[in-house]
Amino acid sequence: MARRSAAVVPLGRDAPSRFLPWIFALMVYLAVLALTGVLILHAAVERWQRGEVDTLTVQIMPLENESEEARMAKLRSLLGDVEGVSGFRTVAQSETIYLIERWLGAGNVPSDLPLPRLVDVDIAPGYGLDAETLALRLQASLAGVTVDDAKLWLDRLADFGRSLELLAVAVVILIGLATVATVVFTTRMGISIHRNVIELLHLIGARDGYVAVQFQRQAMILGLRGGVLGIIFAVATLYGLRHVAGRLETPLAPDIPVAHWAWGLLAAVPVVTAVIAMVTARLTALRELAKMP
Amino acid sequence: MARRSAAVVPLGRDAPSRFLPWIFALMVYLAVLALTGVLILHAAVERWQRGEVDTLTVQIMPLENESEEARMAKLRSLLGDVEGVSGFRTVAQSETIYLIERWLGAGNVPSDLPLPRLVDVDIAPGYGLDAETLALRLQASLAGVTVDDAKLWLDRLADFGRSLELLAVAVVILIGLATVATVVFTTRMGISIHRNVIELLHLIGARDGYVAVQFQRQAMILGLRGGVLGIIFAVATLYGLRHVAGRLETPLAPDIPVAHWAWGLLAAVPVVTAVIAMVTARLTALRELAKMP
Amino acid sequence: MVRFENVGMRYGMGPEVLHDVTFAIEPGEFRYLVGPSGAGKTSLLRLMYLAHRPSRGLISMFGTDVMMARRHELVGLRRGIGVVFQDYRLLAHLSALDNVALPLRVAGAKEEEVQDHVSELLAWVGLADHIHALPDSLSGGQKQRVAIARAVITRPRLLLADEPTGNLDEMLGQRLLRLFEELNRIGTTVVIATHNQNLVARNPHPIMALDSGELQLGAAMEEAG
Amino acid sequence: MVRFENVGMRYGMGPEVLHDVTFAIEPGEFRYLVGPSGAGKTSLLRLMYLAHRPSRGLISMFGTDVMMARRHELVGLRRGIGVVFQDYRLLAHLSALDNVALPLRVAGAKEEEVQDHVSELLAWVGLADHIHALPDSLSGGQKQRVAIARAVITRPRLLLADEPTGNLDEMLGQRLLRLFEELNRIGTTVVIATHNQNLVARNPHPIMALDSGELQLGAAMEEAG
Ligand SMILES: Nc1ncnc2c1ncn2[C@@H]1O[C@H](COP(=O)(O)OP(=O)(O)OP(=O)(O)O)[C@@H](O)[C@H]1O
Ligand SMILES: Nc1ncnc2c1ncn2[C@@H]1O[C@H](COP(=O)(O)OP(=O)(O)OP(=O)(O)O)[C@@H](O)[C@H]1O
Ligand SMILES: [Mg+2]
Ligand SMILES: [Mg+2]
Repeated sequence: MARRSAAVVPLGRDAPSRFLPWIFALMVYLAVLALTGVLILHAAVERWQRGEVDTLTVQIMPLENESEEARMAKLRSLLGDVEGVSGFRTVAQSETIYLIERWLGAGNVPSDLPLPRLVDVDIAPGYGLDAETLALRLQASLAGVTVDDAKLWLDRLADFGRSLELLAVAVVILIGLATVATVVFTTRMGISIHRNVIELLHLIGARDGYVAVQFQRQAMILGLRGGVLGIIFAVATLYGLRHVAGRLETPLAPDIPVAHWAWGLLAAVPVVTAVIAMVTARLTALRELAKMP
Repeated sequence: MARRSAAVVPLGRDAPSRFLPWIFALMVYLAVLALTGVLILHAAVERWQRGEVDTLTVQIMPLENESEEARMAKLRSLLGDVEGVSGFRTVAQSETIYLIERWLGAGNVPSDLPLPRLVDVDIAPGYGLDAETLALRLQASLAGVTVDDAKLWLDRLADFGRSLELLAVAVVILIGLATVATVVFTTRMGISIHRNVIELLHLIGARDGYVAVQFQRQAMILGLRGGVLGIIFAVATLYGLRHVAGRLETPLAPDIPVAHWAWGLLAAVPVVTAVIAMVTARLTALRELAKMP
Repeated sequence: MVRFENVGMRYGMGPEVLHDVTFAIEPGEFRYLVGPSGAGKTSLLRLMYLAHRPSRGLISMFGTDVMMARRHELVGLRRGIGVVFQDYRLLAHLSALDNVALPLRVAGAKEEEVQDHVSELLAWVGLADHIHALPDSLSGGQKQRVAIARAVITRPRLLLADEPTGNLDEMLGQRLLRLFEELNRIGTTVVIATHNQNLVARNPHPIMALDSGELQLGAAMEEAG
Repeated sequence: MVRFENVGMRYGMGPEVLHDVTFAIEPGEFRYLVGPSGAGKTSLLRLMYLAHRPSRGLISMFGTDVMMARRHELVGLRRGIGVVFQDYRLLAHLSALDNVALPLRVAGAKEEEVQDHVSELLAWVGLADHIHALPDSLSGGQKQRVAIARAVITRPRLLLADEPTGNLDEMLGQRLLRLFEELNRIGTTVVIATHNQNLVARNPHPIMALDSGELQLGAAMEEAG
């Protein structure tokens, strides 16, 4: 006859507390989504601040003695060789005029103004190609080339992103607190259902520590189970959202793959849940016990 | 001797289910925060799309025969009269040159290029003052004035905002579902603690409807109580965040006061919680009853 | 009143705990149900108070075949039955008064009548000082008396009491048995499952004896007073 | 073994339910505790099994003053006391075996011994077929026997049984009383609160009588066999 169970405590074994891991899972799910959101936003802001974007504008200044067409051809072949350039598009001269009119006023661009030729370059992520690097590469072979990294509006965007990030961090902290509170509340609720168990164990001569250990062990298992469930759902959702985000083709949204330590942070969430559930269970059980002589 | 209680059902009256409103409150709190976030983002994106910002740039084109200084003085006095203008700052000519160099390349701005004078105008919110209106007002009294609304990068920002909004809506839906799931789970948990009550009522000849009504009424009260608590905390938090956001002085963050219907939507949240708790309680009680002959 | 024919009963997928039980109780009868612990007394009562369906056989209560009855008809039948559960089943969050008032309130009785009626009955069973006490603050015998009061408050047509004196002293047991006999006199059919041989000896009534889930009809009728 | 001096007890802010209770029980004694329902029998036992503190007076158990004892000392005292609770207090999620094994496991007994020991005892109280049953699937009397088995499994120095035969038939009641007497013979001090006059009459032992929270010492000692 095998020993059937070491668990003298019904936390998670009876109908009411079988809901606990699901509630934990939901909260972990939300916390992970929120945390990921902040990590993504943070990564985006960092990229914006570093001026890492996915389009740069290359300008070729008109030089005397050199054919513009030849220099454009040279530029195209150079760009084809640069690692990290995924494509480029020559901007029509009329569009260039429109861009300058923003500063000089419509119709105020003198026809003899030496206009640059503009080429929009698409940058593949992951190569760390920024305006400065690209400029250096191109200037080595071609004179009169500058690279504009849209610094001005990127700066404003980064500013905005930073404010947004601050708010988002506040929200993540609130969700984190809510998760902690929910885990604490539901664990306490779970245990208060089993007050009779605590009392009986106490009366038959169980030490406070023994009783607390029984509850905290069960709560830890529930917390871990809920946390892992939550993480699984969260990762599934993130993949879903990434798919949606990918289809939006916004030039500013960064890719979801975040730093490795960030994934580690996410993986820590169920552990944190388990620890909170465990500590709550222990304290709740001990508080119940303290009421008994 | 007064009748002590109509409630034959202990939902919310005994220790375990006294936690229920708090759990509801937490979820409502999160849902409201998330919903508000989306509403704010939505409002921001709308403003960006309409080109409603809090700074506009007024350009005065150099005109022959007219003193630039006199026209600038005129502009300043005009701006002082426009409702919705909260302040302005004349941009130094060196800064203007820097701005144009972005397009022509450093050192490529001919010294005889007729440069406009730029004035950054701060727009107070709530007056609906946009680039077009301001331009019309100014042009009536002053020739050669244009107003730049930074359309270009606002458009890109709005694009980004729209993508962000889509993701945020997805997240709000997920939080909403999580809230619903939590309310359903915890209500069922609360009722499954009281299975014995259901059975006893059944055995002494209570109709299924009578039993269900007792539970659903209690659950509705708990849901409403939790929802209202959650809303109160959420509004308090929003005021806190607004305070923080106000201190960030980001030119792009919109004000928190959202449309009136949006506040109505927020107020509906506790009602929804109450209804979900009520329906869950009813269905759970009826399912328990259905198991009994 | 109550008619069982070849009734078998099992819990879930378990073994049969009652086999081929056949008997009839006429209106106005007063019967004891005796038998060793685990014989099936509570199970038989569960069938009678419609908490469980038989696995086979026919049960008719107040002339209604319970297997054929529709759900709302069962509600009517249950309201005619008062039950003292072996484990009392008091609601822990309700006072003694509210517990006893429950069957009246469930049946939609007027609140004014409820209060006085219930207080009076509680006083009669010796709980005048404990009317507002919660079950957890009552002694074992006090809880049992609340359970008994709840079973009789509606003057049911059929009273089923499962070991109603297990936690009562001799005197109180006698007093409550007189209450049952009083109810019986004014029309209530009574079935009491009990181990208390003193009680049976002092207040003789016909006996149904169960053993290992089988009704020992012969023995029972002999022993009957 | 057990010494009470002028002990008073109240629940919370309520009235005193025990007044000036003074008595002593020597090691190896076997006593009945009798008295009408609500007299305070369970309350007195609660003091003895250290579930409650007296509001005044002195209680010493196994020579230790319980008011002065530190928490870990109380644990030791409790392990020497076996209790049959009036309402059994079985853990609903544990089988009969696990319920009975609980005091052994809590005290850190070896698992191999636990299983055999517990199964044997359960068989002895007539529950060989119900070793793995959960309490909810046991009859009233079967639950009571599990509760009794749990109280005696550790061969406690002091056994406190609160109405241990309320749901048992005469024969089983006698059998379990013999178990208590057996334990008593090998050294366990026994106190049984009961209403069962037959039991007391057939198995005479000294009686402590409680009424309205007061010990009727004179009457008790007279009646004692
Ligand atoms: N809910 C249940 N699930 C499974 N088996 C059960 C259940 N309730 C009772 N039994 C079993 O059915 C048999 C009869 O039980 P029942 O409660 O009817 O006995 P009883 O005559 O009332 O005994 P007692 O005098 O001890 O109360 C017992 O063997 C018991 O173990
Ligand atoms: N938890 C409690 N809170 C408040 N009062 C209580 C509590 N438990 C018991 N009492 C009261 O204390 C008195 C004595 O109760 P106790 O349970 O000791 O009686 P008893 O002798 O065991 O009776 P019985 O034979 O009915 O079990 C009773 O009046 C009871 O109402
Ligand atoms: Mg029974
Ligand atoms: Mg008692």
